[in-house]
Parts: sequence; C-alpha cells; structure tokens
Amino acid sequence: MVAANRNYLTALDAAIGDADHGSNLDRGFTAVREKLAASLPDDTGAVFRLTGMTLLSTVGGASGPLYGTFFVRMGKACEGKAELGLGDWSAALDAGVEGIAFRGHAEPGDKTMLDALLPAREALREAAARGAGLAEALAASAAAAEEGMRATTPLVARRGRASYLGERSAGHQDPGATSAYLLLKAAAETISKSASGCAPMPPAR
Amino acid sequence: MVAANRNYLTALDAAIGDADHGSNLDRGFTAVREKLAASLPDDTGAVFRLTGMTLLSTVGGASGPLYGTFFVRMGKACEGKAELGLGDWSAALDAGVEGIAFRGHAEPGDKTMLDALLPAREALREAAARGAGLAEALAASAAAAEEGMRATTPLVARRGRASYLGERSAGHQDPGATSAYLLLKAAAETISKSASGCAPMPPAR
Amino acid sequence: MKKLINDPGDVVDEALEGLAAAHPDTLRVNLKPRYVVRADGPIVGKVALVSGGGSGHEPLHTGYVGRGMLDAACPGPVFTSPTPDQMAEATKAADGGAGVLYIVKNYTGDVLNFEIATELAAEEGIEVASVLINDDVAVTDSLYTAGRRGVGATVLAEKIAGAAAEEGRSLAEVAAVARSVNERSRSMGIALTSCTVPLVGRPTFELGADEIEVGIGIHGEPGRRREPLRAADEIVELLAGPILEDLPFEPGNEVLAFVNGMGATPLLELFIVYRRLAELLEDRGLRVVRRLVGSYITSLDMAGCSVTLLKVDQDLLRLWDAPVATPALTWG
Amino acid sequence: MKKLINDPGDVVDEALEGLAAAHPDTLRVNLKPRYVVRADGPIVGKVALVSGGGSGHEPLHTGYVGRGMLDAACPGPVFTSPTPDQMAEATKAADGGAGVLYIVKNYTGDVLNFEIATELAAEEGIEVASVLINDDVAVTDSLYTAGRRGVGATVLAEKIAGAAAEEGRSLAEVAAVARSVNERSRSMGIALTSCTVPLVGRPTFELGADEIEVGIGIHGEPGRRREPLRAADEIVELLAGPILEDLPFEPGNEVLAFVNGMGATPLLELFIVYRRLAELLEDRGLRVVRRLVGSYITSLDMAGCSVTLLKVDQDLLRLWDAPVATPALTWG
Ligand SMILES: Nc1ncnc2c1ncn2[C@@H]1O[C@H](COP(=O)(O)OP(=O)(O)O)[C@@H](O)[C@H]1O
Ligand SMILES: Nc1ncnc2c1ncn2[C@@H]1O[C@H](COP(=O)(O)OP(=O)(O)O)[C@@H](O)[C@H]1O
Ligand SMILES: [Mg+2]
Ligand SMILES: [Mg+2]
Ligand SMILES: [Mg+2]
Ligand SMILES: [Mg+2]
Repeated sequence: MVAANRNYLTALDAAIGDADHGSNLDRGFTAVREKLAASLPDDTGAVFRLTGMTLLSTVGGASGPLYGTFFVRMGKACEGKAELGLGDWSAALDAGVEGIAFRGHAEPGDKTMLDALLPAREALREAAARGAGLAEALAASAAAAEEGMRATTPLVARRGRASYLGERSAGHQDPGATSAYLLLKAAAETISKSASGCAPMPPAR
Repeated sequence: MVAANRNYLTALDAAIGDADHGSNLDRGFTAVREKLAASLPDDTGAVFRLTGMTLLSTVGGASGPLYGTFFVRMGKACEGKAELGLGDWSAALDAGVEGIAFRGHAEPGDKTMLDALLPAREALREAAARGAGLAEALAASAAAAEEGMRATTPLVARRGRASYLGERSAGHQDPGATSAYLLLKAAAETISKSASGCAPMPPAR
Repeated sequence: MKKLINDPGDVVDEALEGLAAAHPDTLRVNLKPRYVVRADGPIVGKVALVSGGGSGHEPLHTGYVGRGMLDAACPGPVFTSPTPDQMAEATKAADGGAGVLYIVKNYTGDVLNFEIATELAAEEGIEVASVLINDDVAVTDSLYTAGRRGVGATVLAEKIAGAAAEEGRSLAEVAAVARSVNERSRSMGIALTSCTVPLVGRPTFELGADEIEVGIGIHGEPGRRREPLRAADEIVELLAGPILEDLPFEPGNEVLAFVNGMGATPLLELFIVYRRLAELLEDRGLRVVRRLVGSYITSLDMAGCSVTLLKVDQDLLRLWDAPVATPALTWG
Repeated sequence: MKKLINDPGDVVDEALEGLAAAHPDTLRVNLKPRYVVRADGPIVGKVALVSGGGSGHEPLHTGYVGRGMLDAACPGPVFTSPTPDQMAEATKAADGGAGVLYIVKNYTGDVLNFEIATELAAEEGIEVASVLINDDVAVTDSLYTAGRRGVGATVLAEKIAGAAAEEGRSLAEVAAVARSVNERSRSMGIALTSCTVPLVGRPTFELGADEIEVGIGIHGEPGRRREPLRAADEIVELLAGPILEDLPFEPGNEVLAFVNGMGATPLLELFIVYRRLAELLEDRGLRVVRRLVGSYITSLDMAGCSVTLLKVDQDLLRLWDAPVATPALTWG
C-alpha cells in the first residue's frame, strides 16, 4: 500500500512540505514487513507494538514518532489478544489517535493526519454503538478518514512543516492525512477479504 | 568597432575559449578612447604607444599583453612622426606583428591572431613594393587579414586557451584573428574616409 | 537530475563514509544506526553536545563534530529527521558523565524524535537538556502553530555552546549559553532555485527565470511568497529589514553577521551579499564585530542565501573566538 | 541568469569589497589597481608569495592571502588574467626585501601578464622568481602548444610554498618547493553543468540532461570530450585513471588526495566522490596521508568536481601541516 503510493505521498509533501513523506513511510513499512516476515507474533498487541517500534526507529521526520506512537499505543490496547473484535478495534484506534494527539499537540483543523484519524475513530465508535459488523465498521471508518483527508485541502496548516507556508498551505491536501486514510483503507480491505475480521494490520505493501 | 562587435567576439570565444574576448577588448579600447579624448598627442608614435600601454594595463588575458605589445612596438616604429605614409605603416605593422610573435611564441597556423596579422603585413609590404596608394594598400591588408581569419576555422589550435580543446577546436573561427581583422578593417576605413591617409589608429569604437 | 551520486538511496551512507575517510583524525562514523562522534571522545567530565537532523544541510551537523563544537551528530535521511534510537546511541557514545545537551532545530520531526530520545536517555540514567533553535523570522510566530524554524543560528549555537562545554561549564550553563544565542539571533533566507531531493529526482518546486522564493527554510519548502528577481543589494534589504525589526537590533548593538550560501551559490556572490549587508548594518548604527561568510547550513543544491544576525555580548564573543577544530569550522 | 549580483560589470569590485569587509583582520583590498595583501604585511625578511588570475575561481586566490600562504593576490576580471600594473603594485606592496615568488597558472594570459610584471619588478630592483603550475592531465602536453593548464595543484602549491616562505627559506628554496609540488601533482575535472559569465548572461556551453563534459578547466571552457552522465563512482574512475598513469603514481606512494567542487556542487556530493577515490587509491596500493575536500578552486556556478593527487615527501608533508590563517584555509 505504502510502496504503491510512495510517489503520490511525496508529491503531496513536495507541495507544502519537503518531498519525503512517501519515502519516509516506504522505508518504515518495508522494515516492518521484513520484521514481521521474520517472525510474526501470535499476539495482535505484539504485532502492533513491533510495528510501532520499527516505525520509530526507521521513519524519522514528524510522521515517524507520530505513527510510531500510534502503533505502540494500539499495541498496548490489544495486549494479549490473538483476535480483535470491533470493540477491540475501536479501543485500539482510540488509544492510537490519542497517542498522536499527545505527541504532536495538534488540534482538529490544524491540517494534519489527525484530521483524517479523528473522524475515522468517531465512525468506528458509532458503528460499534449501532452493532455493525467489523468489515462494515472499518469501511465506514476508512470512508470517514477519506472525507477528513479531503477536508484538509482548504485548511491553513498550523502544525508541521506546512505551517511555515502560512496562507500558501491552503489548497493542498495534507500528506499525513492522506497516508492515514490509506492505512485505514488497507486495514478495511484486508479485514473484508479475510471475511470474519481479526487479522492484525497487514504487513503493509 | 570593438564595442559594436563585443558580443560577436565573445560568442566566438565562448565556442573555443572562455567567453571574454569581446569584453576584454571593449574594456581596453574604451579606456584608450578616454585617454586619447583627454589629450591626443601630435606624434603618431606617441598615440600608438599610449594605446599599447593602456591596453596592457586594462585588458589582461592573452590579448592584453599581445595587443599591448603590438601597439607599443608600432609606436616605437613611428616615433616622432606626425603623419604616416605607406612605408611607415608597413614598417609599423612589421614591428607590431613581430612584437606579438616575440611575446606569444606562436607560429603560423597555430590558430591565433597571428594568422590574420601575418598575411596582412605581407599584403601591405607587397602593396608598398608595387607603389599602391595608402588607402588601397590598407584595404588590401584588411582583405588579407579577413582571408587569414577565415582560414583559422579548420585549424586545430596550438596556442592559447583553444589549444586545450585539441581536435574539438577545429571548425571554429579564432576570436583573436577576428578582432585583428576588425582592427585592420577599421584602420583601412578610417584612412579611406580621411582620403589622403595619415590619421593614426582611430580612437576605436 | 544531475548529481555526483550513485544510487539515490545510498547518498547519506556513502557521504558519511566519505566524511569518515576524509577526516579520520577528527571524527568516527557509525552507520547502523547512523551517528558521528569525535575521534577523541567521549571527553570525561565535559558536557557533551549532540545535535542532528535531516541530511542535505552539509556541513551541518556532521561537519561540526570536533573539539570545541559537537561531540556527536545524528544524520537522518535527506531532509528527514533522524530517529530516537540513533540519538540514544549517539548520546551514550558522547556522554562523558557531565550530562548531554541536545541542540534541536525547531521542526516537528526533530522535536518529536529528540523528545523520545530524551525519554530513552533518562532510562539509561543520562542527564539530558534540550535547547530549541527557532531563529527564522520568515515564519509568523504563534503559540498555536509549530512556530519558527531553526536555521542559521544553529551553526552559531553549536560553535558557541561547544566552546562553553569545552571550558568545563555545567550542563545548565551550557544550555543557557545555547539558549541565549538562539534568543539573540534572527535569520531569513531566499532561494534563486529549488533543490532536488535525490530520491525524488525532480526539483521540489518550480521557479520562473525571473522569480525568487522569499522566506525559505532549509528543506526545499517553498517560502512565504514569490517575488520578482532583483539585484543582490535589494535582496539584502529584503532580508535585513525583518531581521532587524524582529529582535529588534538597535543602534550601538554589537553583532555577528553571518551570510550563508544555500549550497549551489558560489563564494563570489556571497561576498557581494556581505558587502551590502555590512554597509546597511553600519548605516543603521550597528557595530559588526564578527563575520562568517560561506555555505554552512545548506539545502542540497539550492541556489540562494540566508542572513543571520546575532547580538553578541562579551561572553558570547569570547566563546565564538575560542579554538575550534572540526571539518567545517577551524580556528584558534 | 540567476545570480546574487548587482550590475554584472561590478561583480569583481563588489566581491572584493565584501571580502575586505568580511576579513578585516586578515587582509586589505586595493581597488585601483586591484590587489589583495596581508593585513600584517609586508613581512620584512620573508620571501613574498604573489599569485593572481581571473576572478570566478573563489576562494582562489584572494581567499588564500594570509599568514602561511599568499602575501598578495591580483584578481582580474571574471576569467581574465590580471594586468601587469596590478601585479607590479602588488609586488611592491608585498615585497619584504627577500624577493618575490610568482605562482602562475599556465594560461597564456596569466603567463604573458606575469612575464611583463617580472620585467617591471626588475626595473624596480625587486628580485622575482616564477613557478608555473600545469597539472591538468586532460590536456595533451607538447612543446609546441600552450601546454597543460594549472588547476588544483595551485591551491596545494600556494599552501606548501607559503609555509616554506613562512619558515624563512630563500627565494630559490621556496621556488623549488612550489616547483616540486607542481611536478608531483596531477589533476583532472568534469562538469555536470556549464557556468554563466556575468557579463555574458548565458551559459558558456550547453550540456544535455544526460551529458557531462570530461576534462574541463576552470574557465567554463568546454572539456576534451562529452560523455554520458554516469554514477559518481564511475566518474571517479574516469578521473583517477589518467591521473594515476600520468605521473605515474605507484603502489606504496604517499599521497595527498584533493577532491574539489567546481562552485555549485554541494559538500554532500563531494564526500560521495571522496569515498570512492579513497577506496580506489587504497586498492591501487597508494597510501592517502592527507586529504582536502571542498570547493577550493572553482568556476563560478559550474556543477562538477576535479580530483588532484600530490605525491608527498616528508618535507612537503610537514609544510602542508604547518599553520595557515587565511579566509579559506585555516589550521594549526
Ligand atoms: N504536530 C503534528 N501532529 C500531527 N500530525 C503532524 C504534526 N506535524 C506534522 N504532522 C503530519 O506529518 C506529516 C508530514 O510527515 P513527514 O513528511 O513524514 O515528516 P516531515 O514533515 O518531518 O518531513 C504532515 O502532513 C502532517 O499530517
Ligand atoms: N600565444 C599566442 N600568440 C598569439 N595569439 C594568441 C596566443 N594565445 C592566444 N592568442 C590569441 O588570443 C585570443 C584570446 O584572447 P582573450 O580571449 O582576450 O584571452 P584569454 O584567452 O586569456 O581569455 C585567441 O583567440 C588568440 O587569437
Ligand atoms: Mg515531509
Ligand atoms: Mg578568452
Ligand atoms: Mg522531512
Ligand atoms: Mg580569459
């Protein structure tokens, strides 16, 4: 997923950042794939934690600590669970998103990955509340992320590198919101394929 | 003359040299014009000498010492003469050309200004020998220089900056041979205008 | 893309190998994870200075490792801040038992990664302090944004705090010196051309033949605005104005004036820039007591320049003059 | 043309004014005629080193004026050698009574103008010796041509002969040292892009996106041939081959390896070049005992690099290590 969208993410980052978001995440998720291929833990929490630690030590930039923290916190929320139900997914996403907010101090509307992730976690909560199926819930969550991602375009950035552009950052879609949507979409698609939910985040491609 | 051809000479020098022949000579002859405008000596020899000394101290590069020596030697040959007849012109050109050969150690066919100047001085000698008029003689001399200049095109340079190009210098006309022709042409035209010869090298334009 | 490189993905490691080979007496390079340390370190009893950031700003930071300046530097990928594990390793390698000062340019990535590194160092029982550099007046400052970028003042802070550490000052004192350099410095830059990130292969932004980007950082980010190309003297005025107003610098102030090249701008042009800057500062009644002209904090192959002014005091001046022996700054 | 300049005709004078303003403790600049001298000169009883050449090669030569290197430098217009009157004035200003050594790069213009300056100095009763630098292996050497160009070895000769003069050696001895540096040095360069002469306003030559010029000099002259762009490692092999063969350098030789940037090439790339060079020299059994990596003799805003090797001996090595304090080279 990330490798396929490397140039797209980098092009978005070239417009309002420093043209590295795609290669940053590609480097990180390639390392994650290798780590998980070498030994895939049974525990979903351990998979998320390993993903997070690997991103932390390979991505760098703003997105490294943010996505690193995201997965580490998700891992903590899923500790000891071999399979995840919708409630687990929702709790994990809550924990992950709060991790990003804690690390990055961004507010909604600052034109960051949070602007895709916050609506996504709301959608997942709602779906859980109305008793939706896991695949359907994750799809709804990805759809909300997509909407949030698109809504970043007119915003003036207040966090990250794009904030240096001031008004000129408006009119461009945020790269981090875009990668967040792509990750959630990949999760939704994987779960929908594996039918009855529960596979951990796929070794991203 | 030089100012008008500055870009032309520089373009020739860009092809096989360092793109400065035009600005070098323009700088020099502008200074000469100012010096002569301030006080024009009666003595033709003094005019040539002042021209040479001014070129020496303002042109630099290869052409500065070469044209500087050229005019200083011409000045010596014309010392004390208020007017120059054809014999004087011929002797002066001989002295100037020998000065360039002495300073630069170039041989005929090395693709330098000498390749325009040597035929020019031959033509002047011949014209003097057959008793031609001054204006006609100078015109013949300029024509010979032009032919010599054109003949530099196929040559492989053995002196000056163009020699670093080796075989690649062939196919380009030598900038110094070109400026030498332009100077002789300007002399011929001035003399032909002032009808009965004798004006010293015009404050070049 | 025309660059003297091999595989674009190998640029950082290969340049580090070249740096190590070129300066064996001054520094040592570690590749996994990436960090550069003083060849004669760690210096027992001395506060260690550690910095780092994305690559592509050379000589910053790796070229400032050596006596009187940094004890370690952590280079990230091109324009991407390094990771906490690199920083943690570098911290351990540089630590001489008197504490470690992180000099962090204010970019979200650098800040967050150094923040995590600080947590890791604490787990190892190493005392760490951090100083944030944010001297770029092109960025509107506000509590609610990422704030100003760290640019030219980074070089000055690393030199001056490095000298303070070399003198044997305590961690708190060295941190105070670095903080003071940052507080008394202001910078602004312009670009004549974009730079090209090796892994991208195309210029990050396109500038017309008659345009400049005003208020650029050091990562090929577009600047605050685009303006028509103009004479060097006017560009200096464009940069000096906001800098002088911001601190503000006032008549009688003694300053260090720093004209920096962005990577592809030759020295000849930087001296033309410095000429007007010196003249302008004198006209404003400032006293330029120290100067630095050259390409010290760059943005790959970007053409352009930045101006940094530091209002010095006697202590900062003495520390600036103190001996330094690194690949990129050497004197005394 | 995008440059940080004002009127293209003022480039040289304005850069000199900037240089003077930036290095008031090291040097003094005279504009009519143009020359740069040590601020503390003339040094009575010391052989004076004077060099010069066209501008556009900064820091060469003006940036090498100072203790342990040049006593004076004469900058000409861009890429045009200076005139004899400048050299004569500089010679008088630098002369400390022990004679003056001219270090002359082998270009017809430089040679002829220094020749006339030598005649002028003789009239003033100043003893002058000249050493010609002609280290560029890209040019076929022959008795019947202008011969090889002086490039990278100029920097090494100025540093090393400067140290010999500083030690108090005689004019003949200092000249012998400079000559020895030249005889033991070989260089070759390539360009990724042309440069643009300010008064011309267009690139001197046009290179395709996938082409390099091989065997360039330092005046934007086209090189010996055009070749396809290739990886940095292969470019190093292209340059090192002819250099090694020419002297020849042989297994066991101790060398100083110098990777030079042409003006617009960032340090990151130069270290990638140096990495392969160091590897290659080691493979050939040479011992690299000293290194210099940076933009020390440039061609305006040309991107590219040159490689210079100097086969050192104990005396040259000691002189290389001796203290130097100039704007562009400082150590010890
Ligand atoms: N403080 C922050 N909180 C949340 N997300 C942020 C923050 N700062 C930046 N980001 C996100 O990080 C993305 C940029 O990541 P990346 O390009 O990998 O790092 P860098 O900006 O260091 O080059 C932005 O598009 C934005 O979504
Ligand atoms: N040794 C020489 N003898 C005679 N003419 C020479 C010699 N070397 C160079 N020239 C002439 O000088 C011209 C170049 O002059 P110019 O461009 O002003 O100087 P430079 O080569 O120093 O830039 C050449 O075209 C050639 O005609
Ligand atoms: Mg980025
Ligand atoms: Mg020329
Ligand atoms: Mg980045
Ligand atoms: Mg020239």
